[in-house]
Amino acid sequence: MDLLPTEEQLEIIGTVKAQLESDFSLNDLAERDGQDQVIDDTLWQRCAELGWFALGISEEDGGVGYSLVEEALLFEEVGAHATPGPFLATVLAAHVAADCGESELLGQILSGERRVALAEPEDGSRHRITDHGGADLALAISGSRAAIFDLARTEITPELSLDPLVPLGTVSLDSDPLCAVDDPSISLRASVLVAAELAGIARATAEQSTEYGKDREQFGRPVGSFQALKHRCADMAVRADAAMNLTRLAALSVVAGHNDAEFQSEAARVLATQAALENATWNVQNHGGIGFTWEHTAHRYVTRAQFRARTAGTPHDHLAALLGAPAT
Amino acid sequence: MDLLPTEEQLEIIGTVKAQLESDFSLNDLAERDGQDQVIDDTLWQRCAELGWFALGISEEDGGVGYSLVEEALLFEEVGAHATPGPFLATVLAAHVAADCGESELLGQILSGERRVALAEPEDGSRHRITDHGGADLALAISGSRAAIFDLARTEITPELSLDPLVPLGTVSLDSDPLCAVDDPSISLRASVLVAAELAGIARATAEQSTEYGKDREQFGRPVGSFQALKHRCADMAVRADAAMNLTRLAALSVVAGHNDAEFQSEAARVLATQAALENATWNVQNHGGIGFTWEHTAHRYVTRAQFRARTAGTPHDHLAALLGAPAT
Amino acid sequence: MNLDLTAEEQAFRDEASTWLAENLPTEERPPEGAEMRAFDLAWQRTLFDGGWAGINWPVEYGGRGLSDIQQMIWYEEFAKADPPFTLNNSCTFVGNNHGGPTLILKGSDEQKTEHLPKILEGETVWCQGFSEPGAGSDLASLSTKAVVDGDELVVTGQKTWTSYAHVADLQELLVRTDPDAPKHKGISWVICDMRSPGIEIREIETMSHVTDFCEVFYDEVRIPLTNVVGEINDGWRVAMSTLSFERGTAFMADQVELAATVERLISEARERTGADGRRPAIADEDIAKRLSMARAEVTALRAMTIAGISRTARTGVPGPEGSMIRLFHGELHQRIYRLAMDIVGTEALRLTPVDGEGVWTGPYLQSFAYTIGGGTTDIQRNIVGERVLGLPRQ
Amino acid sequence: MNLDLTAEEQAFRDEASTWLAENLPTEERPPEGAEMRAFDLAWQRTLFDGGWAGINWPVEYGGRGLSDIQQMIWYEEFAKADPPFTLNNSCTFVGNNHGGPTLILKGSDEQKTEHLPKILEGETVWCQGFSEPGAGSDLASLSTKAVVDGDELVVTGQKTWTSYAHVADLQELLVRTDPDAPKHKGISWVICDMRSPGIEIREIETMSHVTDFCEVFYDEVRIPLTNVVGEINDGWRVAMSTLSFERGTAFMADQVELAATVERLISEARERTGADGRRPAIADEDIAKRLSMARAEVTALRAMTIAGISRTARTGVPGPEGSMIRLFHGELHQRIYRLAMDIVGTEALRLTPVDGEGVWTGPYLQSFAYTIGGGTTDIQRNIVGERVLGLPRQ
Repeated sequence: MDLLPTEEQLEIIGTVKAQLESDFSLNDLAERDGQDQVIDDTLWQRCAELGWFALGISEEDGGVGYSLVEEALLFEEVGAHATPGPFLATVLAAHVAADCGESELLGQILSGERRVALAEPEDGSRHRITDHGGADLALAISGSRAAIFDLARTEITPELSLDPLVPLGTVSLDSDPLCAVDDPSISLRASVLVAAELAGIARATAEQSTEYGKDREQFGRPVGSFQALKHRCADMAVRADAAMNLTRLAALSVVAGHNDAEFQSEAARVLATQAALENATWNVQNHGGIGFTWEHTAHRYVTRAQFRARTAGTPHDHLAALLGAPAT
Repeated sequence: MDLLPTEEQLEIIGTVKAQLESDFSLNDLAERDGQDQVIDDTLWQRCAELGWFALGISEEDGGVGYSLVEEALLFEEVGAHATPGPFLATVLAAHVAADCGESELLGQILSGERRVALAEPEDGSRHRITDHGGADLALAISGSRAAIFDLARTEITPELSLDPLVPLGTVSLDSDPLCAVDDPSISLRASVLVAAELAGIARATAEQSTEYGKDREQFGRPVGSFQALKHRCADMAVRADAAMNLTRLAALSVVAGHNDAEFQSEAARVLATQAALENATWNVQNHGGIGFTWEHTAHRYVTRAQFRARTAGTPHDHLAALLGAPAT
Repeated sequence: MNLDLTAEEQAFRDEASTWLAENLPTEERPPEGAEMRAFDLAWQRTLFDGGWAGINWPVEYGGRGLSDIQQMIWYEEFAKADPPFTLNNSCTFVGNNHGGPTLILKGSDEQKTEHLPKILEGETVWCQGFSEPGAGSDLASLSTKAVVDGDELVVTGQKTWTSYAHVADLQELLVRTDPDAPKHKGISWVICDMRSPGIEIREIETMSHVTDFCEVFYDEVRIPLTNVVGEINDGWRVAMSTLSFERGTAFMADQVELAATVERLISEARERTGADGRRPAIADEDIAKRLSMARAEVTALRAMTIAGISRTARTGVPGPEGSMIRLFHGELHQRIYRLAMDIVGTEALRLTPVDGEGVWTGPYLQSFAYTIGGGTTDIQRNIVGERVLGLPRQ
Repeated sequence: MNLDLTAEEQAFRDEASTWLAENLPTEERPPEGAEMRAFDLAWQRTLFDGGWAGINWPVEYGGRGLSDIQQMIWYEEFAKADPPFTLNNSCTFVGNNHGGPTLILKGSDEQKTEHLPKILEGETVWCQGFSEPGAGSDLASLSTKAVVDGDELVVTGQKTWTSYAHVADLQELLVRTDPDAPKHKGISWVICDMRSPGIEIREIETMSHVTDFCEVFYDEVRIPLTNVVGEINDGWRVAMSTLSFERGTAFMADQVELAATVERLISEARERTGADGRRPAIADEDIAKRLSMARAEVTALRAMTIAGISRTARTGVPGPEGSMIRLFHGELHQRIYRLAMDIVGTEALRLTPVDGEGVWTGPYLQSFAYTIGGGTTDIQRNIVGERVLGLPRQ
């Protein structure tokens, strides 16, 4: 039993981090605020080449052959860097395509040729859709059913998004899906990956506040020497650590097929949601005026956390699911 | 419009305070922990002589002729000194007796000759009874109905109480009441007086923590110079101030017969409950080890707040009533 | 202790209610630029003509010389009138609530005569020049310097968080006039003409998409010495004397509006389907309890405000207790908009404007400012701990 | 990263489960005095005979030399066995988790040989003598003095918060042996025989009606110099080295038990009528959400504990991250019992014992200790902020 990443996993994390910091810097991406397509094709292609969409797909299906654990480590970094883009729907859709035996579709997704937006059922066939810029497919999950739709002849009604790097709209998905599965492991995977992204947000905001506490001086000393900020940073670190370790535990439990996999995944999702929202909110406060500016990245984590809290289910759903799940 | 006590009201407060500090010191009363009768007859008699039970009863009914406002000021001090005893039931019963025109009974209550315990309906005729030591009457309030029962031939089953100065038991009140009224002003009055007692607890615990912060030294300086404690004291002061001022506003609104009297009273009750529980809890924490000892008075406020939170209705009831009350 | 309105106060309330019904603009406030300025000044002029400008300003300076209670009554009637804009969200705020009151307290006769009428009549827009990038919470460490040269001050430096600088005529500006004195002793409070040569203004966009805030850069800006308010090097005391008024009544309008917001949110929760997709949002006890608590809290805010007014009526000057109201209000405001985010469900992801009817996500983003602007909650807690409770300084 | 148990760990789990089913006492633990001591020591002896004492102590000192994971497995199996008492609520706690481990790390061979077997075999009760009335959070400012006189120390002063002093044989005692040195440099860690002349013990009653805590007064108590553990005047380092173990595994049992408590509370909320008198308590979404969150949090506590064990397995020594677990656990423990007070309705006013099945109010009162004992949460937050995050000291 061990909850720390292996050498190999540390290497994956390192590569992902380096890539996100160089190619997905928020300062650069800020130029695309409010645009339909935030991640251009070249950048998306590069992610595909790095195997990010294929991490948890078996080698025989053309994947890298790792598991949900490594996918979760990727998503932790995606969250930590507030990286926008249809990562979640793409990774999940790859698993759906693999489940369905749709190898051509799977290949197109893994290669970055076709992008997948996320559609959340709102009312009948009406869905809230996100990250649809550049996407020709949409993944819709409802309970244990997951389906991939072709967006080709579908009209999307765009809406103003709380998060300018997460394009938002509504769409009616009336046509037959390209493929569909009834498999609870997809929603379990979604819970863990969203939890990982939220845990990453919790971690990055804790770190951002701590760094600010070391650097910024007021009243002749670093503001992090004042107990008010120091104690808030401590609380943020605890929240992040709890969310991160629980998410990793959940990923391991799902991979091992343990009885408590659902319990652990829902627990991770619930805890990471709260940790991300709390930490992102405090992070703005800790930065004072500068944290309230558009230019600073603090607000990115707030709006992203609000989105992810409502991605692949609502906080209410997950709290209820956790309370209903058998403990072991 | 003015929310500060008048000279006359300040004098009442001063007298009450002096009396509570000399005769009702918690250190003395601690000797009666767990006993059936906590306040002896002499002491009760003295309260009667000071007119405490008669403050809000009209002069023509043999009272002092003040109003609920002055009663609330009395109860604020009762809360602040964690004074035990059947004050609430006695004061309310006096109003019930006056409403019923039971002048003999009223006289006996005002003179301290007959004491009134508080009975809270639990299930049918079964009631939770408190402060029954030395009481020969019980007041039961249910909705807008308030009734006084004779305890003479009634058997009380004693129970271990969370608060050793608040005797607790169960009783069946099957007989006909001595008198009963259907008058929503009684429960309104109860809400305000309980809110006042809770606001007093919030205030006293804020003050106790602040004093400790000034006196206690650690690491070579007063602990109140550390932001962690200083900021908690500030929060406690805000909670206490909010609860106190809102309760006074509610008392005035009830006395003036304003449309928002119910709204204000329930708001005061809800807010004071939270303020008392929070402040009493933090007060223990702020005192560290010493606050956890039986000898220190900090725990008295915790258990009293837990009792008062469930006196004359539960937190759940009052939150629901407040949300349902018309705003103006 | 009493809740009675005097006959005069009651008449004032009726008069305000009637006037507002007849004179409140029905159009929304333009969100930016010259139209916004024109709208705000026109409304100020309408107020002045109706006798509602400077309600608690002394009569000798064009005010009505009425009580803080009447000021509060005005805010309450304004909120009741269901206005299409919020009262404090105006470029006339600093003139009415800060610059003006400071001149009344500390200005020379000439300064008063020149500036006060124009504030009330809606002719000038004032802005504040206090905060600096290096002096946020620690305001007194400001470094924008002013050197005396003949009968002028020559100012060089930078200010930030200056609301409405881009549409302002005048600025209340804190500058360091004695670099060698202890930090609180070398500051002066001056009136700066925003059209002076050497001033450059850059808008700051906030996380709530508001661009009313600016950075202001000063490159050898010349300001006549006659524009110093109070004594030179005594600017800290001048600023503090008005900050206590800011804590006293300036934010009363926000508090009154917040109570109306809670009632709107309760309606929203009754009408909107909740997170379970089956019942109204308010049927969820968690939501219901939080709404109920919010109701209690905004009501307590009103009680604290009345208590503050009662105290000021006795002492003449608002005490440091005003910081308790600021602290309580700022955090409560945030809690209420966070609750709104939980009530509106996935609507929480759709961006709305900051101001207006039935909008929640814009104001949610804006609510982050309420525990930062005008002194962070950390600073407010220090003030409460030290100045109200008497706890020792760090 | 893996959740696999080795074959040995799996066997250990099965063995523990079987043994507990057969050997766990069914009677409740006597709440005080000599009966309590006898019960605790008998259980320790039973553990020793069964091979369950000193699970992660080195084999050479009578332990089993197993891993922290196995230690955790043992706690988990213990909690699952539905025991009539909690594991850490024992007068053998200090010997097993603090005095013993300190001797293992820093004691002389004689000290180890004399004391370690008696701890494991259930022959001696140890208590802690660290806190003083004037030195609570600021432990290093302790003033109980010890003067060298020949080959003895002569100790005079007072300790407080000494659990089980009244039934203890030995004490780990921190004394000031050099009053002139800086406060961390003049302290020694000594083994004190609690039957020495000059010791007076007075029980302290707590707000939770527990009388296990004592004040201990020392009036020229003579302790052989051979009882000093580590170097004289180096006691602070000796104490710190074991405090890190305290943060590491000593409270793991509490954490495991807390998870079981949450499950019991969920059952309670399903079975008990809620505050509205009509539905089960759990039908109230506010209660349901808080229970759900509590479930997530105790599960996170387990994840953090496993991560801590993984880290220690690599470095050999528990890091300061253990303070994060302490902090999280203490506040979580309190939140859970406060939630219990809201679930049990008016039962919240009926006092129950601190320990046992289906009791809530006694443990609620006891829960106040969890953010005070062993360093308040303020101190824990300082440690996390400074030693884990590297924020500057005040």
